[in-house]
Amino acid sequence: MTAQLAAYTTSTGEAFQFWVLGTIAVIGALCTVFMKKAVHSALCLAGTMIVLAVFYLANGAYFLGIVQIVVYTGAIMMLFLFVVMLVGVTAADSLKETIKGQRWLALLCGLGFGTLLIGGIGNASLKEFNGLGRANANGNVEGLATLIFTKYVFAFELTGALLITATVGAMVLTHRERTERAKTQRELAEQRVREGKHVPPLPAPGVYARHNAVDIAGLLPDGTPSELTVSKTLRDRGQVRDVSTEALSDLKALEQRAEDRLERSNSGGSNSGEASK
Amino acid sequence: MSFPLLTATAVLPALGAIATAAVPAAKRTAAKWLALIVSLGTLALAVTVLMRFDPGGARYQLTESHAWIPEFGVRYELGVDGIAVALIALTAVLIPFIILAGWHDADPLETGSKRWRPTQGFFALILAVEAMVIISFEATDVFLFYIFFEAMLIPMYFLIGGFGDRAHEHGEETAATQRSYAAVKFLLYNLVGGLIMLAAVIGLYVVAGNFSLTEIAEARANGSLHMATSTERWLFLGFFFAFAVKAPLWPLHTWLPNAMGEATAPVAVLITAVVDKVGTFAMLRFCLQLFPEASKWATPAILVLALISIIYGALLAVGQRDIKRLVAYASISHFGFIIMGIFAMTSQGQSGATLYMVNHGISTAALMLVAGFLISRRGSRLIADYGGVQKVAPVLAGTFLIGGLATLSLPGLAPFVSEFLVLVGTFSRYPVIGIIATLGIVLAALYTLVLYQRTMTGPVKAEVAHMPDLRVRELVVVAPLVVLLIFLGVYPKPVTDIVNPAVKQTMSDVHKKDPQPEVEAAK
Amino acid sequence: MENLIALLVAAPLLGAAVLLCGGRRLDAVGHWIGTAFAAASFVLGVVLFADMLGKSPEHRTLMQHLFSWIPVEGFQANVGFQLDQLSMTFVLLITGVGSLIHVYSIGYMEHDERRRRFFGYLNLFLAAMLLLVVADNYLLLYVGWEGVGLASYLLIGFWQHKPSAATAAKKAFLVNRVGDMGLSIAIMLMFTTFGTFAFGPVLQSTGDAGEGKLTAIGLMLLLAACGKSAQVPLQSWLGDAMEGPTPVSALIHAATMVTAGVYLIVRSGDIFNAAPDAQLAVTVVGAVTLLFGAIVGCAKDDIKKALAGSTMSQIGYMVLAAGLGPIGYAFAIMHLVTHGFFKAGLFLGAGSVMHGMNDEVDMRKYGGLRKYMPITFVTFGLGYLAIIGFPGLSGFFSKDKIIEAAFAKGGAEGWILGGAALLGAAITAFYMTRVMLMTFFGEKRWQPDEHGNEPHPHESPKVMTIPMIVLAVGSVFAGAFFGIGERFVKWLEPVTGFEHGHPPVSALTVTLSTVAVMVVGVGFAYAQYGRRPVPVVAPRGSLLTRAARRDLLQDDFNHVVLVRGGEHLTRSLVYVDHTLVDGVVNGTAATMGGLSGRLRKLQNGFARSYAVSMFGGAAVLIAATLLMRAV
Amino acid sequence: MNPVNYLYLAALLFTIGATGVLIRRNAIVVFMCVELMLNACNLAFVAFARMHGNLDGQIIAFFTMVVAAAEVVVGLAIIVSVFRARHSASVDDASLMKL
Repeated sequence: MTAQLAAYTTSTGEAFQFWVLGTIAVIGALCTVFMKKAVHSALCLAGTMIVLAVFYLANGAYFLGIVQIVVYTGAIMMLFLFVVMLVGVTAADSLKETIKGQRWLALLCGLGFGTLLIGGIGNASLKEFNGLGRANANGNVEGLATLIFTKYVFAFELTGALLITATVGAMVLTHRERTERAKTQRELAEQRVREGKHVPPLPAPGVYARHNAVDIAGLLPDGTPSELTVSKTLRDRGQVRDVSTEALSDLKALEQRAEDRLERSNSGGSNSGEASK
Repeated sequence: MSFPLLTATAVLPALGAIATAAVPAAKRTAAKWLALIVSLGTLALAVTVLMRFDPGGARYQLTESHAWIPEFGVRYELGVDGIAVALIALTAVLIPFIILAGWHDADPLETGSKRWRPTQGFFALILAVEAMVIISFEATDVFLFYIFFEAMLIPMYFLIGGFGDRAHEHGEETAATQRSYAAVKFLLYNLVGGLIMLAAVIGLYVVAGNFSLTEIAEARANGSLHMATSTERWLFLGFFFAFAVKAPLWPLHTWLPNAMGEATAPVAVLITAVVDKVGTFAMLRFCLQLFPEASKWATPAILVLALISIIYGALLAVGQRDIKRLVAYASISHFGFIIMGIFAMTSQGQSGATLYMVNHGISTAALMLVAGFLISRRGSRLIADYGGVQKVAPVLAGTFLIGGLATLSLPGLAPFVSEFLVLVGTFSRYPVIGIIATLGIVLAALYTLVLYQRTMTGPVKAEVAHMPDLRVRELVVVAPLVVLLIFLGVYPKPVTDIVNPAVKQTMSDVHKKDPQPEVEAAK
Repeated sequence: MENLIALLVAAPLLGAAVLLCGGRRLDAVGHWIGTAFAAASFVLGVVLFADMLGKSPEHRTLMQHLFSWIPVEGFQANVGFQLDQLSMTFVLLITGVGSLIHVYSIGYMEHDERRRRFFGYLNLFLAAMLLLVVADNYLLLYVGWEGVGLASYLLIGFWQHKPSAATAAKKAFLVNRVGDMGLSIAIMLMFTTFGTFAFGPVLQSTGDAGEGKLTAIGLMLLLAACGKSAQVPLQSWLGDAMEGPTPVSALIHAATMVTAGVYLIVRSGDIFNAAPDAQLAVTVVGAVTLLFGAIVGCAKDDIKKALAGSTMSQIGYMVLAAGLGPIGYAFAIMHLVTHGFFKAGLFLGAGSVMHGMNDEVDMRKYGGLRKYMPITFVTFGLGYLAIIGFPGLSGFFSKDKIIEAAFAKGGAEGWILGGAALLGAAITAFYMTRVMLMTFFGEKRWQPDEHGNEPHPHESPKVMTIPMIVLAVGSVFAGAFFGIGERFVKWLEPVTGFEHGHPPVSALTVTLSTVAVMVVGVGFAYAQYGRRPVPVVAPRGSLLTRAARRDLLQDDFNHVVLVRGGEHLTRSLVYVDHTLVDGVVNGTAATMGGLSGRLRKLQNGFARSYAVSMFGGAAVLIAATLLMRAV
Repeated sequence: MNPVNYLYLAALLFTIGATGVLIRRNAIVVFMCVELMLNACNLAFVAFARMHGNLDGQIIAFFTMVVAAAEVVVGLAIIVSVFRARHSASVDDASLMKL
């Protein structure tokens, strides 16, 4: 009777867990798609994956739940983060669409696909849930192991080969053979001279002593900021702080203050003078 | 299990093609000799087939049958009747001459030319074509036939597009453009035909449940396989379309002048004398046997088209300024005769058509190869660039004249026999068409003699004044063809004896009897 | 004995093969080889003739079956020979005159570097012509028929470095092909009517076939005869054919080949006998041509072309006679034989004149040659007397009989045909006298040519004059030999049949009027050309003269209608093929190209766009699956 | 609650992932979205395993994970090398197929 029941419904606890964590998972997924920065996307995805791990556990897939956390959230997502760091922030991060009609088509297709998929599931007769009680009787890991090493042994061996190949492939793809000697500092300097641009080192960021932070562009004599002074990554991220106006107003304030002080001294002087007069 | 002679006949040139292609580039001459020897070996095998074939025996002989794709009932089935034997022999006879005539056609050009010409490839491709043509003649499985019917296009495409005449009157750039245009046109025309045929082949499978020509034909004959009239007609049209493109029948002919004009003369011979024959052969073997009722239904229309081909091709040949295109249009006219003979549905017509296939192969080969020798000497295909060659190179002119006379069906040369049989066969059933077709012989005389007059006679032009006469190699090519033309013109009995029983069979397939002479009918 | 027939044909054929394939090393002896083979053939002919004479008239036919040529279901063509009196006559004429002309050519072609080839062609011609006359069925006859056409083509165009010769050769072959078309249709008709085309079965079963069919066959045979024998409307090639060397004109275009049409009609006599309409057409063609040729002959200044016109006219007589049925067949052949002698003699004479006159052919530049070349003058003169029908010479006997037979046709037809023939005789006398007077009489009119070479007329060598003498003897005595006692008629009767014609007036009256019109014709010619000097430059002449000079405008008609029209037709067809037939295909290709150009824009190279289409496709697939399940 | 809801959730996540693939230009994010889709499938497999009462679904999910891991490794390697060559991780920049 209970088994029967378990087939159709779940415990209230699980229902509660589903609705709460399910919401989080969907939000996480949406954030993955719509977050501007790749790091944020990665973090949101990691969150969704952890939620999914919990769902696996709830569905009796204990081994998979743990693997999900260890392999996916632990290994794969970290790999993503490394690559994000390696690649840095690029203009590709922008959510602005460049292909005409792409976004609308994508949303339309997504909507249609989703509707159809959900409609399809709704239509299917998925009433009977047998539950994993019997299958997990000897323990989930043991059950899986039995299957993997008997029925799916060939597939399993193949995945081994696949992983090895993937590893080797990744190495081949990312490894860059140096075919020529690296240029020395001197040679680089000479090249710069030959090309005739930026003979001296790139100008330093920062304006005056007050703002020497790397994200603040140096100002040209007319007061406009020079992009050259800020690193490319910051520029792509749009994290350059333009202080030209601020600096000008600061300057003005400084002059004002100096004047004030001078005036004060003047006026003080005059005052005193007056006073003395 | 006896020795698979038919397979061997097709496999030998195929292996030869591979071997020739594998010869290292430096040993160009060795590749040529290899190709020649292989083609002669194939000829020997074909002669064996001819010997082993018993004209009075079963319809299909030397048969071989193995399962190939059992899921679809596709079998590797070979067998030859008299018509196929004659055409296999023709192919095997012509290929050595084609190879020998094209001995220097694929040599690397002088330094400074950008064109790359792989010599081995040229000969390997010719052998590949030979293998495919031979197996097309042998296949009695519709699917097997279809595969090689289509596969032939690949080597032909490269032969047309890759190897043009050494010199061209419009310069190398234009020549390359025109060549690739011709090759693509050839490919597209034949592919379209082939695809429509593929649809019909599948349709046939759906209706009949297997691909075996013999089984289907037998089932058709004894009534166990019924086809709706419209189904039969559609399937017939599907098959016929492909064959009419290949043959080629007006108005599907325009690829032939381009292809023959741009290809070297030996390749042009390969196209018109060998490859195109598969089209007319297939009409006789597949259209008539598989769809006898539809064939009879379509006969009037086809005869009219064939008649148009005859007259139209001849008239256009008269108007050509290019030697090779002229021969191409003449071939269109001759193919009109062949198709007319097939669909006249008389013994004389069909025997004549089969004989015509053989004779046309030989006569066109003679004319075209000599024309090729002529063109290679002067570097131009334009008729106007020649004049007075007879005075300078009498043997070349003489053989050219004999080739021309064969083309205009002079009695005493082989094509006359076949042309007359076709005309008689057509006339006895369709007098008006027969009489109009007879006009073709006048037009044939016109274009041939105009060609001869403009190129060979008259004052000697300065450019041809030092033209050498035929060389030994060229003479070796032409002389046997001329001898064959005369021999088969005087004594065609060896061929007709082989062909007659097969034609009799075909006539009974379509349930047609020859019309009775009036005098006997009156009695 | 039968086996000799094949040898008869084979000998010259072998000669041709040897000479044409032999190459340069035979150059020195080629002409002797050619002549030897021709002579061998003649000897064989004589042997066969002697044998034939030894048998009774009904059993003189020899048959030889060689081999089965085209054996096809329901269609049996054999290579077989039939030698009867008719064929025998031709064999002797062909080999006899042929051998003489071979001998003559040895001298005539002496300075031609391609003499060996010339003899090869002559041998080829002999073989084809012999095949034509000894074949036992129409298809084999057709082989010979086209074979002589080929030989004629090769020989007319022998000096093919001259464009005019090459063109004339082509024209001859083409016009002949039109006639050949007639013959092939006739054979096809025979096949559908009788199921065979061997002489024996066809000619014996004419009674079983309908008259319509027979008339059709007859008309087609007539078309063939018109082509080969240069009868109106296919006569235009013969004049141009004179471009060939003169021995060729003598042998092929006067004595033998052009008479093949007459042979064909006489051979097919049974068919014509059963088809009176076809017979009438034959007589009409003959009568028209005999006048046409005669008129043309009057106007030509080229000696060979004048003789060609005469040939046309004389063959017109033969065709006319052949069209009269059994009353005329024998006379047609008799005139053919005598004509063979005197016309060949005339041509050889003309050749001899040209030989001595630096190949000048314009009679207006001759004059007074009788002093310079007496033998030629005498032989030519005898030929001349023979052709105009001077009493006692051969032409008199044969032509008179034909005129008689024409009158004997009876009714209005008889009067018209007879009248035409009589008128023809008068004109013949006129133009031949003209030729004679312009060439051999009067003052010398030749001048140095542009290179300053003045002709030095001289008699030809013996090798040329002897054949001329032999032929002249033939022209004098053949007629009398054949005609007296109806020897020739009796000889041919078993083959062609014979009926005595009954002219509405007595035979003597006809003969006398023939002689009378001949005298009138000669008188006219003398008045015009003998009594006053002949101008070197041709006067403008009357409208008829000018038209006759241009072959009565028939060539112009051909040129405008057939040549020009044909050129326009082929050119426009080339255009149509290029733009329309090819255009439809190329247009389809262009449309497809344009369409795919549009479709190509969808392939923008952005992976995400492709992903959208994949995703959309997946959605559509799901929708389709659901729909299928729902249905 | 009916466990079918897991399937709905899986469908939803899958669709979101797919839409993300189409919308984002950064190849790394596109990859993440692909991972999201794979995970959604895994959830469905696990739910199906529960439904049918056997472990085959879980096995498939397990294999998916393995394959996904391999794919990520190779894919990221490709992204890195493309980035090195073209200094861009935008999928739109790799449009050489465009005519």
